[in-house]
Amino acid sequence: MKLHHEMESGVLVIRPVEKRLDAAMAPSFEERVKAFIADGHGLIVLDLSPVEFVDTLGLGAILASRKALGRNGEMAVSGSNEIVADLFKLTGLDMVFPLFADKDAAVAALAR
Amino acid sequence: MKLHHEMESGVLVIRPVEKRLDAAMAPSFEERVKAFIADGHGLIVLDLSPVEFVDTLGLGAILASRKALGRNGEMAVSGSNEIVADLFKLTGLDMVFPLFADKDAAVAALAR
Amino acid sequence: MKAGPLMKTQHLTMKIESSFGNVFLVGLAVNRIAGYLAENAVVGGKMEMAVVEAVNNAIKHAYRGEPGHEVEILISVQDDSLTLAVSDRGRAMEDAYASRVNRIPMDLDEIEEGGRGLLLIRKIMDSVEYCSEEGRNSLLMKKALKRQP
Amino acid sequence: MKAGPLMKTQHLTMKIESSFGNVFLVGLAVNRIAGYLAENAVVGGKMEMAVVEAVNNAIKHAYRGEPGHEVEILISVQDDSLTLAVSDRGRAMEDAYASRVNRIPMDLDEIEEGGRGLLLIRKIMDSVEYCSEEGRNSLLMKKALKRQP
Ligand SMILES: Nc1ncnc2c1ncn2[C@@H]1O[C@H](COP(=O)(O)OP(=O)(O)O)[C@@H](O)[C@H]1O
Ligand SMILES: Nc1ncnc2c1ncn2[C@@H]1O[C@H](COP(=O)(O)OP(=O)(O)O)[C@@H](O)[C@H]1O
Repeated sequence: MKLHHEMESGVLVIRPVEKRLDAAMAPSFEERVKAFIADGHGLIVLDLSPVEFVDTLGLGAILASRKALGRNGEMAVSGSNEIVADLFKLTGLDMVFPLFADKDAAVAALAR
Repeated sequence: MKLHHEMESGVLVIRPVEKRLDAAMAPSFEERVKAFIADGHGLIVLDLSPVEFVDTLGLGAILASRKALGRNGEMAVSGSNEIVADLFKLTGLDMVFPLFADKDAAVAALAR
Repeated sequence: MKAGPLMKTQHLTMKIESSFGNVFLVGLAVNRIAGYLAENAVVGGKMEMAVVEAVNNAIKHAYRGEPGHEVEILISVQDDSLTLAVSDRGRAMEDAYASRVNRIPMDLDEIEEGGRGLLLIRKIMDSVEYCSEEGRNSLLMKKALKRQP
Repeated sequence: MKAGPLMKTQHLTMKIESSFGNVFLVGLAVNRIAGYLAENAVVGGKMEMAVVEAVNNAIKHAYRGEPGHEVEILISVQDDSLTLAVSDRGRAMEDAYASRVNRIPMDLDEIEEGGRGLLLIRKIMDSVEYCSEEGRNSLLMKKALKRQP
């Protein structure tokens, strides 16, 4: 899965280039994000603005990445469209991942 | 097929209530419009603004209605979306039916 | 519920080979059909979620992730509702799950990577049923469509 | 054209019973899939037009408008193109039409109610082929998808 990434105020911003984070994409997504974490990144914003659809296997990959980050790291999600936000809410994961309207707000919250 | 109709400046404005004017809808559409023509209506605006999709059988029904109207009548089409307008153009029928952006412009043209 | 000759039903059958790479095609198709019927894109998105979870489960569990098998999806449109049936010919769902696909949601407190597909389907749809007959397993999902008047 | 293991192809098979009332389900499905792949709603609308005309023709001509028969639609997605194949097991297309489905458009001067379906398909698609084999007739339609970079 193609991921765009950049550093902003000490926060790693990861943005999928694909329109779907689903069963077909989840394994390579998880692998890529875990590699960033292994490299020592502790503050991560996952910017889902290009993503139109996420399924529970995509969600599982996000959650597995969050776990790999551990208690000392922080991860926030930004740019989720209405239906992706609904998925977080319907599965209760909006309690685990703060959802921000845009990347800048998410970066600001983590960089504090 | 459900059709909404009203008189405006001596012009009969017919507006389908359905979202498609296709093979399934074409026969009842043609029957309804021909009944209006049999009733003596000679100036007809077909307002397609609620219609998302037309196929060549729907187009055939429009054309059959136009023929029933004869040389002394006039028929114009309004409110066709981009893809419906494309259908008229691809089949050359934009030469037979003047396409107007909205109903009021079509009525004004026929009422002159 | 109306019945009889006045009630029209339209059907579309879809089939894919059991590979995750094919599932999005089913999801997009269901999204547009449901969104069109409900005149509401969010309803389309939710029906896409439900069908994608059901097809993923058929591939992952019934066929243990093996490609080369067939998953069938039947879309039925009634005047006032949409039914999605996802069928496989693989391993049937364990009774522990099968018997409660239409009951109260599971506990959300445990945060685990898995175990969310059926829960999500149950939350999205009005009713869910699972049945196995002669080697064919089907998850039946139904949703009322409130169209704008 | 690329080939080999790097080129992925995804498939979706759809089936309807030969009744005009079912055709919109195929149209909507193709619309969304093509629009999504091309990232262009107008391309989606045009692919819907093409597949609806092909399915209508199978019902109207191959099955002479009789319900109860099967029309199959295969969607194949390659990296850079979309193929739609519409198949029936009814009466085959006459050679006069079959042999020129991929040639220059017919004369537009005559204004008649019929005779526009194949013309429209040819204008919309990059290539069109018709073949009959063992009682199965298929119209194959192909379109290159220029995705945004
Ligand atoms: N189509 C199916 N065929 C067989 N077993 C299934 C099917 N769908 C679900 N299951 C069983 O139900 C369990 C719960 O499914 P689900 O809620 O989707 O979570 P997950 O797939 O993450 O385990 C699965 O672990 C599996 O044992
Ligand atoms: N799927 C098909 N099976 C058999 N004959 C067909 C099929 N499609 C088209 N034809 C033949 O080709 C002719 C032209 O088709 P078309 O351009 O769609 O116009 P129309 O359907 O209005 O006649 C038809 O009249 C019919 O004889």
